[in-house]
Amino acid sequence: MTPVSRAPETGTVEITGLAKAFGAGTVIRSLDLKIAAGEFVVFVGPSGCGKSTLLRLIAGLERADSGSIRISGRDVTREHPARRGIAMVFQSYALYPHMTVAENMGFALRMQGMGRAEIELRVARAAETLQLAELLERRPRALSGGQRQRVAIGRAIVREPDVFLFDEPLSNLDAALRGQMRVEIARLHARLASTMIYVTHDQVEAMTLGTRIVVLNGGAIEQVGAPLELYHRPRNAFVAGFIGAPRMNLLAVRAQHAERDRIEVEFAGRHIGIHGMTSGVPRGASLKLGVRPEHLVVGAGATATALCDAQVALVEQLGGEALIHATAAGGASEALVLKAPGDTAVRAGATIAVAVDPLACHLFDGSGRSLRAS
Amino acid sequence: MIYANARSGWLYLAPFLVGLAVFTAFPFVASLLLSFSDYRLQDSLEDARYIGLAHYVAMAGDRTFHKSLGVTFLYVFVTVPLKLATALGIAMLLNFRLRGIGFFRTAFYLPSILGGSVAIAVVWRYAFAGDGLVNQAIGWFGAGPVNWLGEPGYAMASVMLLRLWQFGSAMVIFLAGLKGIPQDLCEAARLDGAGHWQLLRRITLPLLTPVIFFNFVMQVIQAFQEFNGPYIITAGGPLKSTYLLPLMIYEEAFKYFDVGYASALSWLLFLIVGIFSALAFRSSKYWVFYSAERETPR
Amino acid sequence: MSSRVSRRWFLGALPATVLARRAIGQAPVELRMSWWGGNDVHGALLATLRKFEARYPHIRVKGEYTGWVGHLERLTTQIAGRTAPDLMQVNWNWLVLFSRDGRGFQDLGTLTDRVDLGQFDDDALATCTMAGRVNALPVAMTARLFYFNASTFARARLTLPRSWDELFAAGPEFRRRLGDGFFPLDLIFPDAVALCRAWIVQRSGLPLIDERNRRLNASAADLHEFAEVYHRLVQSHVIPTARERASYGNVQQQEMRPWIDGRYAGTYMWTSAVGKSADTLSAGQQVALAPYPLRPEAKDAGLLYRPAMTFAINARTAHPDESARLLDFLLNDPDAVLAMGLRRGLPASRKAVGILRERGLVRGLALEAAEQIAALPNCVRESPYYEHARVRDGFNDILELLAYGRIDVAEAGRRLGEDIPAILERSIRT
Amino acid sequence: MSGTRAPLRYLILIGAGFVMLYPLLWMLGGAFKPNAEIFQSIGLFPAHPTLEGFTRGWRTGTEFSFATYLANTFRIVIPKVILTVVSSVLVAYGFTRFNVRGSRVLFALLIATVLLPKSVLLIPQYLMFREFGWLDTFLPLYVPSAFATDGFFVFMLVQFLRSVPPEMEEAAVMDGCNSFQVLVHVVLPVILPAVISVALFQFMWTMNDFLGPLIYVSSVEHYPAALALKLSIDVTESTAWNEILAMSTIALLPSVLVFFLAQKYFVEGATAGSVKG
Repeated sequence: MTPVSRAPETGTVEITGLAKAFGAGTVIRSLDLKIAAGEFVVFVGPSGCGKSTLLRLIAGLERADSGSIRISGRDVTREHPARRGIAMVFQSYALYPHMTVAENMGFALRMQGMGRAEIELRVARAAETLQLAELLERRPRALSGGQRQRVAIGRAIVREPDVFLFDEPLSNLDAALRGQMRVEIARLHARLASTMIYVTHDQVEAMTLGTRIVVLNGGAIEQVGAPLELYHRPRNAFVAGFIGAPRMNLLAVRAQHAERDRIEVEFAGRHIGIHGMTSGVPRGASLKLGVRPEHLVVGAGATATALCDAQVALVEQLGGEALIHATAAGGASEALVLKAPGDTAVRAGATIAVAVDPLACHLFDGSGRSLRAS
Repeated sequence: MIYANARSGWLYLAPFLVGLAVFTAFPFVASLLLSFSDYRLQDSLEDARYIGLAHYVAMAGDRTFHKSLGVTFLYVFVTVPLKLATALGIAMLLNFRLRGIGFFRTAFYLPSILGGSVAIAVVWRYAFAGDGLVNQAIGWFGAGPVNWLGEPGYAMASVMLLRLWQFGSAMVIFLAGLKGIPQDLCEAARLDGAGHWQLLRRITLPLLTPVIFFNFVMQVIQAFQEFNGPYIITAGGPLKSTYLLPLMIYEEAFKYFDVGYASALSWLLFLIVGIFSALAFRSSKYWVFYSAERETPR
Repeated sequence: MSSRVSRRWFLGALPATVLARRAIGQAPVELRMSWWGGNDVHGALLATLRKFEARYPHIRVKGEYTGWVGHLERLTTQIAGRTAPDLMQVNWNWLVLFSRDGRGFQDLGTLTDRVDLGQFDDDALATCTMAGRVNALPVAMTARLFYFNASTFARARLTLPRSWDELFAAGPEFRRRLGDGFFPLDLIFPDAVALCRAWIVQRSGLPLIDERNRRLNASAADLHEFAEVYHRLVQSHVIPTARERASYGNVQQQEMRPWIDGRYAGTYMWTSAVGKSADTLSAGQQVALAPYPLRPEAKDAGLLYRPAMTFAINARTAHPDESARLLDFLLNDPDAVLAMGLRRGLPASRKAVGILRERGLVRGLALEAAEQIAALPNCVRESPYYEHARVRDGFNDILELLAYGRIDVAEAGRRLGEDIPAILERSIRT
Repeated sequence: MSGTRAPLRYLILIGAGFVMLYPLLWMLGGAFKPNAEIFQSIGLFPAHPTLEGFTRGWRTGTEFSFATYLANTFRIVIPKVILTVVSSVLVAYGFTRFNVRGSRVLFALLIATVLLPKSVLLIPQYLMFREFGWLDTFLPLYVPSAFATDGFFVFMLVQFLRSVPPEMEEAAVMDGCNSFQVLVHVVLPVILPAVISVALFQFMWTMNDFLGPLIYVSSVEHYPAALALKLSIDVTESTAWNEILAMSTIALLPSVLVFFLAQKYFVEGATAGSVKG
């Protein structure tokens, strides 16, 4: 399916001052977001953070209390879902059980009053791209989870919407199928070059699929940015902890002194200097030192500075790499997770020296804000 | 999903509102007023004399009414649970693709088709007469003949058995409910190693609660309004042991022509069944699971 | 849609009626008539209506008939809604319900030019007169008499009982000679109440119900005897126990196996209804009328002599004359009388009896019954309230309690003295 | 079906089936017995079978054949079933899919209409329909059903509508349906077993309704079968029970047929595969 040439604004999404409250439930507090045409934006965040509600607001399945939504340059805030130029793939596929795959996929076009011949053409084309050609006459009951998901996607493709909406589409699939479908969706985006908004709680999907990621928490945007930007330059402890698996270690440290862009902190009796930080941190302030497991090294590395000794509690062997769960010695006794090569000799019960690459360190103040100089 | 715009909501409810105003309101109000007046069927409606709560006071002293109320409660508390259990049990059995399942499903449903038809009278009397079918059957098991229709206790049993015999309607509703449960839910549970019993307890029953609740409330209401069984088979006898309240109400109105008293009895029955239904609805919050109740405007 | 039969009838009758109506030039009249009955009665009355329409071409009569089940419900609803038919078949005890003041139905006394009241003897007319107005005409008079299964009595080598003592004696004889399952008489509670009433009235010579004072014309001793008679009937094996009788369910006597095969060998039944019981007896068995038992120096036979059923004209009918003409036709016209025959018992109209007698149709049980009634002392006219549903059920309930041993004879006598007057108080409205 | 389970299941079904059907088989047998034999022999099979019950029963003791009465029954049943299904579905949809202010009170009123026994409403209803001028017509028997006056059916459909998974309807909205199109294209097919049950029950109950026609239909040529069946039951005449059983069997056939045909909707899973988890 070759990408269709479109007017410049087609596929753009502009949200301004959007707010929505369900009595005591999830609340979207005055949210602003701009999505350019062709982007693959992923809404990610813990459950209950409002990411599905935001998607449903864009879809029109929820009505905003205030603020506006513009799609392809048109204000659709009060518009019926079908007239917003969007299509949605549901978490539970939501296929019509009494219709065949072909009827499911063609239903929306039938509602628009399109001719039978053209519907059949577009359905056949979509089925081709999703390897559903021989399943067209079957009922959903006779399909596997993966096939059903592809029919749900086919149903969206056929409508050639300006924007695709995905509501955690892979959460019901088993791990292997999920990986395969992730690749298919990425390839779909590449081929259609349509704007896609994708909701997931799985940050691996977020990192692999998203051109940009919107991290949501408590109905507000924590940070918006490219995957690697969020990985390397989290604006606060929440984003730092959410992006990257396994989670970033956050160690309680005390600030010693700060010069221009370098802050020296004390952890388990040792002093570590961290560059690229803003100044203005009072002495003795308690901060959080953020280090990703993959940036911790057992023993001493060339560029690493010693951090602390640690008592190993458990080693998780993942084949290509291993996760070492240890507890820092010295006063703090905080939990530490290190990522080590698969063939590491470290065994549970041993005491290891832990070193860290200072350039890969993050510092967060008491309220969780990153101290990195932007 | 729930649509927010009430306007088209009123449109969908319109038939009911018209029906309420045009066809239901007057008879309901009229019968309520009649329950406070002395009106005999042979007089014209204008001669109805207002007598306040006299009928309701008279009930306190009416021995036949006490007997009838007691017998009605016994009838309801025995037949409703038994009928629901049988209907659900057989519905579960019939929910599989077995060869000849269509025949069995029809066989179990046929009796409830008879409803109040006159054929039941002949069939049931023949079945429960002194030398009838049932006594023959229990004879094979060596038990002596039972005086089903002559002994007060057994007469009630035969009337109850008629209601149980007609569990087909409740069964059909359960079948329809079972069809509502998505097959893959059961498949998923079975994959998790759910045995027949866990499947029933964890998946089927919870998802069936809306239908179970409906059947329960409707069976209670219908049991309280049971008329055909006692009217046709035992005429309320012997010794008023099967004189269910609806039968007494019918006789007060059309045999003794005392429409006022019949109306009062009916509104008391209305109150009793109303309380039962209210309790059932109130309790439903704790055990009935509705999967469609998500709030979505449009 | 209407089947072959009715179409032929319609085509056949059309030319005649259209011509006739134009000829006489009277305005066409549509009458509605309601009755209940079985298939035979429906057939007879429908044929009669067609003959009436042929006789009076300007009148069409629409029959609105049902079985007994449900008829009262419909009629009362129609009366309450002022949509009752012009001519109605009415039970004798309904007159006191629908026409206490005599105005519930048309006063036939004002229509004597259309309907010949002279054919009915005075006490028959008296039973249908309310507050001086003749509200209805009896189709036939009836009374409860003793009928027995002659074949079973022959097997027992017993003559039919001729007195109360012979009746009581027949019980033990039946058990000894034929076995426990055999009884000379079969009574359901209403029959038993009627029999016990006859026993009391034969001594008192008064109607059991004193309508004006809303009490019973019976002393405490009488009422004790009332219960005692029933008790003796059961104890001496004359009638089956209530439990055994009820084991057959709420079923009519003529459909009960023990009656059909002759084990229950007698009944105290209305002359107008005994036919159905006689018909269902299995082959070779025969019903015979027994002499009416009378207590020594009985003042009256206590016969419960009253109309089997009556016809009345709607008080608000738009066509009183035509309705009266139809009423007279039904009871006095040869065509109608021959069509109905003895189905409803011996007709009350002397002319009708004459018509049937000429053709030798007055025979069998109907004739014997009429002769027996004529020969008996029969001056007591029981109050219609005796057959009021609540009064009747009052008596039945007390006998049932006695039959099931919930109360003894003495208590039953006391209950009769208390409960029945209370019911009369509640039911009789001035 | 695992090996051991099937025979056991069949055993229970056959046993229970026999108990359920035996009285009906006796009734069928009775229809072929001469009248006298019905109360003599208690066997299932007629000693000397005869079609007298059917032939004389069909002719009935009236001017019309049983065909007339069956036709009348259908003139009442067909409109009543259609009107009931349509109005009940619309009203139930209104109750479950819209938050209308005061709908809880209305729903309570709906349930209330089911609670009061019919016998007491008969007189006031009769007087009301007299004012409408509908007496001796079929109108009072089916017109009210067009306004969801049978609360039982609305309540039943409400329960079924409440257990339909919401995602499907949301998908239909996304596909451009307004609320009515969602009802027709998505909701109805899914709750079809329930809708079929409504039609089935209303068909059955209307076939057996005696009191309604008794009061509202006075001319014999308009009698439905339920009324015609009791035409010959009388006090002063012996009843031809074999004719009644024969005609009851015939009156029963349409209901049996409808149920047997409707079964298809109770077999294959209507909502299977639509929603996962």
